[in-house]
Amino acid sequence: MIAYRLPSLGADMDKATLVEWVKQPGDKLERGDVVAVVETVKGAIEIETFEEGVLERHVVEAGETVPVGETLAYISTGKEGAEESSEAPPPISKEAPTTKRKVTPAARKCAREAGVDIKRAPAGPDGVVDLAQVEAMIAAPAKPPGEEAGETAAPARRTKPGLNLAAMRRAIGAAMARSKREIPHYYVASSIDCTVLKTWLETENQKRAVADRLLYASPLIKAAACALKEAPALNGFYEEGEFKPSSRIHLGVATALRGGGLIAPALHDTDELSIDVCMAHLRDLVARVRTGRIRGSEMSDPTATISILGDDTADAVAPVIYPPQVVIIGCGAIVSRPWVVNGAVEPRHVMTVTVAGDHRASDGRAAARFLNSLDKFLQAPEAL
Amino acid sequence: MKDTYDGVDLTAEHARELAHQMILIRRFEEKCAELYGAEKIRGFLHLYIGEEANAVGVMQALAPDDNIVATYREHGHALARGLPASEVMAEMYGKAAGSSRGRGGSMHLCSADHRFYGGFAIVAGGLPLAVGLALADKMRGEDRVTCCFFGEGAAAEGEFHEALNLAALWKLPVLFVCENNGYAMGTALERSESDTDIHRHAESYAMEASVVDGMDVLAVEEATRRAVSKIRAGEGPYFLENRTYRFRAHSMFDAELYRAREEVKEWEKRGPLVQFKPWTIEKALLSASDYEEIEGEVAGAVADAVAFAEAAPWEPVEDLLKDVMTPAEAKS
Amino acid sequence: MSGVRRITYRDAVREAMREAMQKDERVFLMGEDVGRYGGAYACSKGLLEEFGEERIRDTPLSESGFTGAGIGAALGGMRPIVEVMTVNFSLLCLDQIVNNAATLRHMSGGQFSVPVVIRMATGAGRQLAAQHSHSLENWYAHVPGLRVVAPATVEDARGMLWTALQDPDPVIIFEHAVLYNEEGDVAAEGPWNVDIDRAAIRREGDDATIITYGGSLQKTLKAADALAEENISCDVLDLRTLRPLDTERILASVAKTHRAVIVDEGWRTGSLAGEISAQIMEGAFFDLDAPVERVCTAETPIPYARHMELAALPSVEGIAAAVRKTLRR
Amino acid sequence: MSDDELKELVTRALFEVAPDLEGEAIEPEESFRDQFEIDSMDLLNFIIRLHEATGVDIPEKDYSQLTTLSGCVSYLGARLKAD
Repeated sequence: MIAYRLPSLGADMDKATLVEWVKQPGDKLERGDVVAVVETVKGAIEIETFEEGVLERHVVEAGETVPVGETLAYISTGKEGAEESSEAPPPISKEAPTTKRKVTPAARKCAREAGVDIKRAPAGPDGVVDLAQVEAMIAAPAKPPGEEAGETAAPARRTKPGLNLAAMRRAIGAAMARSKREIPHYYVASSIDCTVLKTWLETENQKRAVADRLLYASPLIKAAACALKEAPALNGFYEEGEFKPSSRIHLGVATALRGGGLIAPALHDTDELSIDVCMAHLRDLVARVRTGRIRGSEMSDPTATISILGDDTADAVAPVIYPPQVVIIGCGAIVSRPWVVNGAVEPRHVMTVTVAGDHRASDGRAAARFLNSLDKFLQAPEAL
Repeated sequence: MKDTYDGVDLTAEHARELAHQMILIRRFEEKCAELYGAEKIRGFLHLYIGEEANAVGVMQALAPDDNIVATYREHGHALARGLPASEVMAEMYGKAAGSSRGRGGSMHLCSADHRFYGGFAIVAGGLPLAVGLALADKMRGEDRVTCCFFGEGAAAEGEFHEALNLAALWKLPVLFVCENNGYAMGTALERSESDTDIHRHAESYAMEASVVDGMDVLAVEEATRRAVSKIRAGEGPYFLENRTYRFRAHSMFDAELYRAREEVKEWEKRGPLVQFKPWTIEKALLSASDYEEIEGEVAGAVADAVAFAEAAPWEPVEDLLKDVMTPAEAKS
Repeated sequence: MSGVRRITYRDAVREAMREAMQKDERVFLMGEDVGRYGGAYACSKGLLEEFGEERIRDTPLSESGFTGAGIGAALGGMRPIVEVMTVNFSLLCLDQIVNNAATLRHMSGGQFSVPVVIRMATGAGRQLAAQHSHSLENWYAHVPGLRVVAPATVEDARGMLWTALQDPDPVIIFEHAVLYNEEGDVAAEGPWNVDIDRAAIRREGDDATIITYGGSLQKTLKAADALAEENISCDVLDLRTLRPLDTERILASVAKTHRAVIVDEGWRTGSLAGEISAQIMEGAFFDLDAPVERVCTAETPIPYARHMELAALPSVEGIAAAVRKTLRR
Repeated sequence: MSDDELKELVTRALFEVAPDLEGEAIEPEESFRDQFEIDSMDLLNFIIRLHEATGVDIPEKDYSQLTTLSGCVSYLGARLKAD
């Protein structure tokens, strides 16, 4: 018998409220099975078990709030040290298949793209970790729009999203205050001519069926990720008094929740994604944010964040950095502006991009370098 | 037919043997045509009906130890060489008791005991092989003749030229027997050969050649005996052109658009049995009742062969890869 | 929707040759028994009467001779269709095809062109035993300088010849012997010519990709039908061209389904299936969710007996089992 | 398809995109953006739903006509009659 404890899901997460038990006493557990849904400041998150066995009994009930590490339930694993359980452990067949664990390339790729740790994926009886296993582990993402929403993998788990908006607002407020207090923000902005981007997008979308059309956010995010590569001082975390640059780029996309509240889940290895894959992830991400179904892993490690105000909003935005990140990129609306082109003034579609940086980790020159390469990338959208 | 044939002992017993073999081939093949219709025999089936005198006549002049290389029209040659009718029929059925364990079928009858190296389905494919067999015998000092059968169609193949040249160049003990039945599948001889006198090809390799009436079994035996004695005397290869005719289609798929019915009728009048039977009766070698007796024996043999083939087992699928390569334990 | 006609594969081949000869006087047909006999598979029946002996040329049994002559005539400005009765006999003219037809353009520094089309029947399945049952498409698909196609449908049999004849380079067309009696639809009116560059998806599916060509297409589609009942949906990809392979489409399908089974009547070792499997490994490795499976002919000379021949050849059940294996079912 | 059926279809498509709006009354003349903070991504998902439900292919230049409930109903009604 072992205790199943509330796992930590993020650097600044100290407790959570149990929303719903997915596994009931007596249910069999496989490695990677989702056991419960908990409400955290960042939204409803599914927590899973890495032990195989049977769920004996719940300790914490729905609605209770418990700190990280608190025992939520007991699992009988049938392994040694199970002296409390009376009946004999199920006989483990002598020649337990010691098949070597084999992960298929497709499974590895899927895990990498979804930003989950492949080591957490359960292997099948033949020791093989394939696509199906990884996808099961990731928990069925909300069906892409157009399919019956009701048909998620486990109808029983379809609950009204347990988003407690008030708690959400409080949490964001606390984080912002801490960010403002501790992070010496500096701001560097520049206006970028997005006419090439807009025309490329229009011609591209004409060629595409409705379901494959692109929004400018997708090439913009990809361009930003590529620009971050050329400004490494902006991509990473500031922890225990020092800046730790990140070799990989997981760009968090600030996504507004209706009725207030802001989540910035990450697109993993954003610089390596094609625009189409980026768009697909974006749509999937937004759909899941709307339904409150966000994977634990996505919340925990964006290496930088971008906030896109979108059309008919405001010209510029200087957002607040999400600790422990060291940058947030604010993109204003694309508006028509007089613009000097080879000496003559003509109307161009212009967007104001503001880099809010953490002065402990970088300075204006790094931000300026970022803005210049972002501009460069946005002038050749087809190459992204 | 002539009155006498050099080197051929015209005894009643010999005449009976020739008659028996030709009738066996004829009835055996008629049965095959019937069994093909009943889908017992599948794939290709090339009948020898009309040409029986060639195989029977030539085999008489060969020793049991000589080598035989034949073509896909080989039932007559196999039976005349002594392969049991039951094993040949079982092979036609594809049974494991067949002469090639059911793997070769009608075109690839093989028997090591009879030094019958099989039918070859690629036209002229057997000729270089026969030259090789003769080369081995010559190098090992064996007093053996390799007899290679082929049709006049083979004369147009490159291998025909290359094989004849090698045999002549190295004076190898090969008897080339060209069964010229006038048609290479659907193409008449005059439409495929600039010079339709096939045996004259041999002159360009300084190889002795002669033509023989392929419808007269005794003439064939006579010519073969003369040729074989020259070969055994070390005079090098010999080329025999047997002028003959097949009464049936090239194979079971053939609508015979390429020849007229009358032509077939004409040749049937000169068929090997049509000539041999009255000749032997007139020479008082055989009587009409002898022929009835022979027909009875043959009918029994063919019926036994069919029964044997019907009852014989199929090869087990597990043996699919058996004998692709020589098994390890068999390697000396 | 213009009307369609239902004809046999054999009719399609004949119509294609007839149309080619009507449209281009440089085109002529040469091969064993193509004239009087009407073709070993009756594909040229009636052509001798229409076009005469000059353009429908019966040849002696001299494969190397007349194939070489066909290559020479192409070199000399004609557009010959050489019918080598079956791939089994083509071994006799392999030298002419590989050393002359495939090589001349390159070896002459681009001066000479060999616009010859060589048609061959291929494949086993009719109990013709080892020497008449070969499937050696991969030998020719190995040779740079050749284009190799395998029309698996009546429509392709009708449409590929004209395109092949326009090609300045030698094109080998493999017609599987079991297909001649197959019936299929072709457009009532022309033009009938089809491309010889792209593979075709004959059936859509997401769970696995089955790649095949020529005479194996029908048994592959039957396997896909059987699998559909176990709700396994397969992309069935008909290669159509064996050289050059339409690698792009192969990889696109495998990227979608993550699983690949290749059905090839050649012997497994050194097969076309081996080449395709390597290309998948090179181009779609990260999309593979299971090893690529190959369903090929057992490595033995084709036996005569029916049950042995069937055991040797790729079977519907063998294909289905291979797909299930990729799905670990 | 009648206007009522179209209205039902559009509403269902909207709630599928934004499940947290389920059951809210929709002001037919007011833009979705103002009523429900629908952003461009939601709008795209919404239009894909309309396309799949009605089969009408909606070019990008027509998006502006689909920002209100009544706009959608009249646009789709016209397009369905036309095709």
